[in-house]
Amino acid sequence: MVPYLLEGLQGFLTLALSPGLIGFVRLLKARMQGRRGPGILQPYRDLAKLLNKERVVSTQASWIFHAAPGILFASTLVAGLLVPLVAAPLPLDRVGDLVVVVYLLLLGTFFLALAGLDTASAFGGMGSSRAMTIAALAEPTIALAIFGMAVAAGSTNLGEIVARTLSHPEATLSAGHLMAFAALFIVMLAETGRLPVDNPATHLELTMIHEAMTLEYSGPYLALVEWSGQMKFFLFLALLSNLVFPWGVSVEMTPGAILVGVGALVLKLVVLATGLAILETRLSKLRLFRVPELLGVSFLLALLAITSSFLVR
Amino acid sequence: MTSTDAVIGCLVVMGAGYLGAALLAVLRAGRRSGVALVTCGSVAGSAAAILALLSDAQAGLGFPSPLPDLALVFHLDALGAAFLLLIGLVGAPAAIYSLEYAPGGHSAGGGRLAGTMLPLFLLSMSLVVLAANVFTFLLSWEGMSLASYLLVIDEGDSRERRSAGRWYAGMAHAGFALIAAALWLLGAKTTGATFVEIREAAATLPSVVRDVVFLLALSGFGSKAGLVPLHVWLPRVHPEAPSHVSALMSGVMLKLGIYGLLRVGLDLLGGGPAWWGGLLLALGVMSALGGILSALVENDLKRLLAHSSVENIGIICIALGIGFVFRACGMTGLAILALAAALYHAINHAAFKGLLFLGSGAILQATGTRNMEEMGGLIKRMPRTAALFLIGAAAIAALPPLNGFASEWMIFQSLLAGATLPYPFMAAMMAVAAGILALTGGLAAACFVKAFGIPFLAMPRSLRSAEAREAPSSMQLAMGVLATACVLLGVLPFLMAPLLSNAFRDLPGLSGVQAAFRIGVVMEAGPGAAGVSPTILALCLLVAGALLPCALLAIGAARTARRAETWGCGRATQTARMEYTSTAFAEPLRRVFTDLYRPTKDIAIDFHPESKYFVRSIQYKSSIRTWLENTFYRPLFDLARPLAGTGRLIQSGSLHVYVAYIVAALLLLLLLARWL
Amino acid sequence: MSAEIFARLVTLASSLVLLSGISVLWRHSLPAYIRTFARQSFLFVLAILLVAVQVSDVQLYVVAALVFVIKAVFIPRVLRRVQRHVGADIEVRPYVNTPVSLLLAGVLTLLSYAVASPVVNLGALPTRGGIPLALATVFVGLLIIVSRKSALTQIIGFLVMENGIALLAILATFGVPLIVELGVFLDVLLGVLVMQVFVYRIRETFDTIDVDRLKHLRH
Amino acid sequence: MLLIALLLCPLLAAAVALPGLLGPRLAERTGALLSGLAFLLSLVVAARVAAEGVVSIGPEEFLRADGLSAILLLIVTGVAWVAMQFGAGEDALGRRYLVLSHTFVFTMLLAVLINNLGIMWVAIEATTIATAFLVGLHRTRSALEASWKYILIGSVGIALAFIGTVLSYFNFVQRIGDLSYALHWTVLSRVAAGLDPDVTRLAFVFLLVGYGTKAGLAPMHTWLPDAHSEAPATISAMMSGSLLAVAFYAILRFKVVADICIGTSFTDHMLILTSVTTVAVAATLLARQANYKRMLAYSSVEHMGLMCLGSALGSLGLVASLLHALTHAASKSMVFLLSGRIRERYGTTRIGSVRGLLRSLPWSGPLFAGGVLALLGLPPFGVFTSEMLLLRAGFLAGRPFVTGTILALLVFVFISMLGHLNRMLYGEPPEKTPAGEDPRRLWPLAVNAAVLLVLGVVVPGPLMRLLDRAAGIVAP
Repeated sequence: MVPYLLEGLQGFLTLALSPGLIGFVRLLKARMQGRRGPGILQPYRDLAKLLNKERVVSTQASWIFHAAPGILFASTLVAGLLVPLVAAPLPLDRVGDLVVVVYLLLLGTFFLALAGLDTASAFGGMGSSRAMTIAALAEPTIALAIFGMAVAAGSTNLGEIVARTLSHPEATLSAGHLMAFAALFIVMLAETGRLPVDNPATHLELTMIHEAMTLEYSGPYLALVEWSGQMKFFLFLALLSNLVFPWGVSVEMTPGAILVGVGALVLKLVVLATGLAILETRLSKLRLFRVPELLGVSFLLALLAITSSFLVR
Repeated sequence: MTSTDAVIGCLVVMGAGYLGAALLAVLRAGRRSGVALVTCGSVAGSAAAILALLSDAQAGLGFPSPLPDLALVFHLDALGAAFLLLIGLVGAPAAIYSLEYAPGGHSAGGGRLAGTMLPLFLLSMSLVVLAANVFTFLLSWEGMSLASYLLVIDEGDSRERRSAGRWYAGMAHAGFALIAAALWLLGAKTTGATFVEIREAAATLPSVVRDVVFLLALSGFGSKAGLVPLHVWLPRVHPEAPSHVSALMSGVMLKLGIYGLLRVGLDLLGGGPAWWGGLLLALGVMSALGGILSALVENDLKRLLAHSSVENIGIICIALGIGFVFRACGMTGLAILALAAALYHAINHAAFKGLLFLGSGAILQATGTRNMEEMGGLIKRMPRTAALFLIGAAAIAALPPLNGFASEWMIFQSLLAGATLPYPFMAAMMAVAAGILALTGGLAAACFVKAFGIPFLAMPRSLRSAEAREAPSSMQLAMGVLATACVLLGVLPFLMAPLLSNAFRDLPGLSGVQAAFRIGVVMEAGPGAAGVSPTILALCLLVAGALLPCALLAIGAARTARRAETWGCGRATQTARMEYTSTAFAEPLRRVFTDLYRPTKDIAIDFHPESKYFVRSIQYKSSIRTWLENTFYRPLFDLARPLAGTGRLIQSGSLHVYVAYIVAALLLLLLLARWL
Repeated sequence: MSAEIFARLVTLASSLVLLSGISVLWRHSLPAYIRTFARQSFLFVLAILLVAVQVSDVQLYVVAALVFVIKAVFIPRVLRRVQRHVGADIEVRPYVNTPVSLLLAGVLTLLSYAVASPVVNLGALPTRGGIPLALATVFVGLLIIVSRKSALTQIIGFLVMENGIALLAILATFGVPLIVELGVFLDVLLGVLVMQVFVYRIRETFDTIDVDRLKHLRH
Repeated sequence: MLLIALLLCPLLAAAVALPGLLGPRLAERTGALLSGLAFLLSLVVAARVAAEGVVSIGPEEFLRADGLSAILLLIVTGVAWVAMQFGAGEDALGRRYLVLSHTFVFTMLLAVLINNLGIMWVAIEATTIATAFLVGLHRTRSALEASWKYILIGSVGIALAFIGTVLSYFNFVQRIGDLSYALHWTVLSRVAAGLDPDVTRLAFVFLLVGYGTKAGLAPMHTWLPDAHSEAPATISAMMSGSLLAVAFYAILRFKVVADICIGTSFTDHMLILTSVTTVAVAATLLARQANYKRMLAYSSVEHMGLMCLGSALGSLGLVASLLHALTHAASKSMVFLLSGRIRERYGTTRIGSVRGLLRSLPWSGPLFAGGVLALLGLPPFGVFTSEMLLLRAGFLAGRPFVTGTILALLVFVFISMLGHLNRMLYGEPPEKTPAGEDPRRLWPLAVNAAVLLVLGVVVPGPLMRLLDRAAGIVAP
């Protein structure tokens, strides 16, 4: 298959599946809380509605406010092209590795935080400050997780990591591997603003982190920001599933294998999403200054993962 | 004309340019021509460096002197050329910038002293890199300190500037003494104390002497580079200097400390035991974390940038430390990878830190203040400066397409390669270092969101920043040059390939070694290891960014926009007091790292006389004096004060005591004479 | 005169010079100091004459005459004029009271024997017995300067030390070359004249000659 | 003939200044002219010594100029000429000042040129007497106190040196017999191998303490800050610049004899012990100093300690210490002369009450700052070169710990002196101090500045030959 068609598929999948995934998680949480909840396609309808609404821009805003949604969306989309959703050594494998993916997402958060500050509202400032704090505290865990996987695979390239785990399936049962997964899971909760760290559904100014930064956006800008958030959530789950349990990711580029890859991806995402939904219904939001302890736990888990992989080597 | 003559020609042009500019400034002749001379001097210097790197020209210049120890001998080798390029990279824009830089109303380009000292400062830095014997190195090193000291002091008289001057002079001279001791001790066995002789004699030195020399050099050069225990002068001095000089000091002078470490550690001593690298790594990690934590809670923009320089020097030293460890373990391929990463980050830091300091200078000139709490909304008044400052902020926060990311990625790869070290404990430490490096990267991103957001975005917090005017064109040109450098170094890393791969070819033990990395369109850290291509990545981002508005238009997204007041829960008007300040922005992180900051807090509540429940005013004052100063420097000063007191007892004024001293001295010496 | 008698006489003369030096430590009144110094100079002249006779060297006679004129006659008169003009006759309480001073003088003499031992057992000099005593006189002179407070007494102390050194020169080398001897006398004379001018000035400005008051210049 | 002419110049200048011969203004100018002539003559002598090694006259080389004394000649006459020329326009200090200052120069020249060690002692004692009145010239209470302390400590110290001279003579007479020119240095150094080691050791101790008092080495330095801060600027410039060096020259002369007799280890240990104490004492006293003239005096003590250290570090060390004598003389005399100008303008020597020096004295201020920076050993000036050479010699002579301690003390001195200097230079000058000055009166200092800047970058060939000859004498 022409390599760039594959990248096109990756891009399409990231764009198409992410709102659905969020819709599925919301549906599951509603059902668990005894509500009917809107359908899986509700996020698509919201995006379509927003795209056609009029943009309301604050008088204080500068060009940063206008550019931030674009940069956020573009960087998340490019990250999507790099993450091995369906096939392992992607054509763009030598362009960006795991570190690039993480830092692309950080680029998006950076500009979103700036946009939050731009509108001179207290909530925007608060959101940016808290978002950047959590992003900063999550970095060390991500680095250690990447370090652990890269030491095992010999390089930080996503293709090699997937190929390594595929060729040595017994490695996944080692304690280090599982601890790395747990650490990355906690980081995913922090980065994408899921429940124990930040309540995605709330509009209560004092508690929201991600929501506060995007308070001033409306119309197509809000659509782009929401979509990027959903894509980021989708990518994190995809990373979690494909790097730690890479079965189903097609190694040879035949159309059949690709279809199997898509199926495996959807299956893994559904499993992870249900786990997440169960977790979110049971947990309540942590106070902001307890979040560093949570991230500290994840850092410790990642560190144990690495030291065990060293000492056992 | 062989390449050697070309290099010497360029060097002569460089020297002539700087000296000519200094002369013009002394005679108060045309300032424009002075700046032009300095710029062409810097360009000539960089040209010489590039020529020396590309061709293996061994350009040497020696002035014979009757006493071999005091001869002035210069020699440009690959390592020196790399740093000479760095000086030229920041020197030219700084000179252009100084043309119209005149904050606080005093004459543009500073007085006569500042005019002469800037070219001499650049010249002495270039000579440090060219020096080939101990005397020349020490002469140009102390000349550099003196020139920068005068530039700081001449900026105008204020209490902080004088105390900053004293801090700087004291630490610089103490550092100089340590370096002098190290180098003279190193050159003790040789006749002319030239680097060539030292290199041969170094192997025969006993290992104790080699360790002592390394520790002396580490503390001497570390104090100049701003490594943690000796960095305290840096945040006090850099903000006081004129902004283009702060850019030079932070961007270039700190790197000469790194150059010194490389020159003594790897070149003259030819590498040493692994604990050298381990110590350097530990200091680097502490500097990185300490630097960024202090930068986060800083409200003075230039002081924030100075703290961030400490952080970046820490990151460079992490890479340097791993390089030393690899060198000690004989893994020379990986050693060159780590050292190249350090050099690459040094050059990148010179570019973006120079840009940020020049930007802060433009703000200082426009708003007359360095305190971020009084800035705000400058992006509307100074759009071009804002855009350039944003590029610098994004680069320093290591965001992908720019140069900060490229060098930080290489450092992460060298840390990763460190995992293959024979010592398991050292390998585990690599992981911890990677974690702390990432934490520093995250905190840097948060810090520079604040450093860009508070001054430039939202509403102006003071009258002056409301009426700020855009920086003059020469300053914008200077910033533009550095900004393009940031982008090019990031997006087209293969520009740096020739520099990075053969900058270390002259070091003993590392010459002719196949470097573990290959930088083409794709940057690969060693055979089979990870590869990244910032060029294609930037292309993808551009394409995605460009396609987006077309896609929106294609699917008929709404195009109308309406300006409205920022939503404020229905209150009447939006004022500047409602927006987030820099203290507020850093408050969550301050709370997270309280045990490191240990802020002092005192609250004064003024109750209404009638009842305790009505409060007239609450005064809350909190200050952070980094714990390091209290634990390390405070006792040092308390110890020095009584020591100075003993002097007063000796000179008590009584003649009888004085004559008694003579008699006592006579008797003591007579006793000694019997037994010596 | 046989070498034996000469050696014993020279040692006797030197010990008398030392004793008169020590008596300065014992007395308290300024005129007494001046008289003691005059007597010490006279004894020193006798010592020089002894050596001159033994060595029959014309230069020594010239030196003896010079010492007599300058040190035994002229300087005491100058000091007496200064003392009368200044009017201070009782030495203010010294730092070190008399018994301790005498004890110190004894210790210093023992010390000078220890110091001078290489000089004494070097040559078969008939006058080697007097050398440690001359050195002791020097140390006693220093002790006077350190322990006494009045400026005039300090000049006396300096002159006692000077006598000690001159005696050492005579005993050890039977007199340094004449030109050097003349230079030394010129220096001592000028030195004393300068010092007594300063004593007058100190009396005018500080209206006391107690050096203990001169403590304004410190640190 | 040359040497006699050289000696006659200051004598003539002193004679001319006697009352009744010439008017005060004319006497002053001829004095300055004659000291200029003396400087030229000493340049000629130095050139001939660099070429031939020794210039001497009189029986058994009565007046003798070799490498060592040629350098001292340059220092004494150079500093004297600059001081006289600079002082010419000063407030008329009177005839006594002229006579005594020229006699002072004569005695220093005699001490350096004479071969007879006894007469050298007499000459150095004569300098004490000549300068006693000069220190007390200002007739203030503190000037009187300073001069009394100076004359007494000076005379006591020098007397001890005479004991040393006598013991050397005794040593010579006992071991070699009474030659006619026994006290001549050339004769003494020729037969030094045959002298008795114990007596030589004893003599060297007395000489070190004696001449050390005049050279300002600790703990005999106590008179120096009082005398140098109370004396008129030209006199303290000459005392700090050349008198201390001449006294140190005397110690070097006897060190040569002692080294031949008992080897260098004894004298080196003595000199190192004294130098470390000297620099330590100067460092502690410089820390909290309130008077800028006393600060400069303590800096002289510190630099004498460095010179003393240099002489104990072999031949390269001696080259460093003599080069240090030259550069220290140039910078210290310039700074003391300018401190006279500052005291005249501000009326006080307190560092606290001198502010805004750069504004009120636009020419002397920067020169003063440059001079003090030179004294601190900063690069473009000669003191940096000599200090680096000193460090080089220190490590070459295998004494890393001593050199390390001295380096640490120098940093301590650097920090305190720079703090004092900055307090004086910056800020607003007090209202009533007039601003601005006529630079033409500062022209003599151009010589000092030239010497400092030239030596800062390169040591010229002929000077280097002279230094090598001198080093050859002291440490063959």
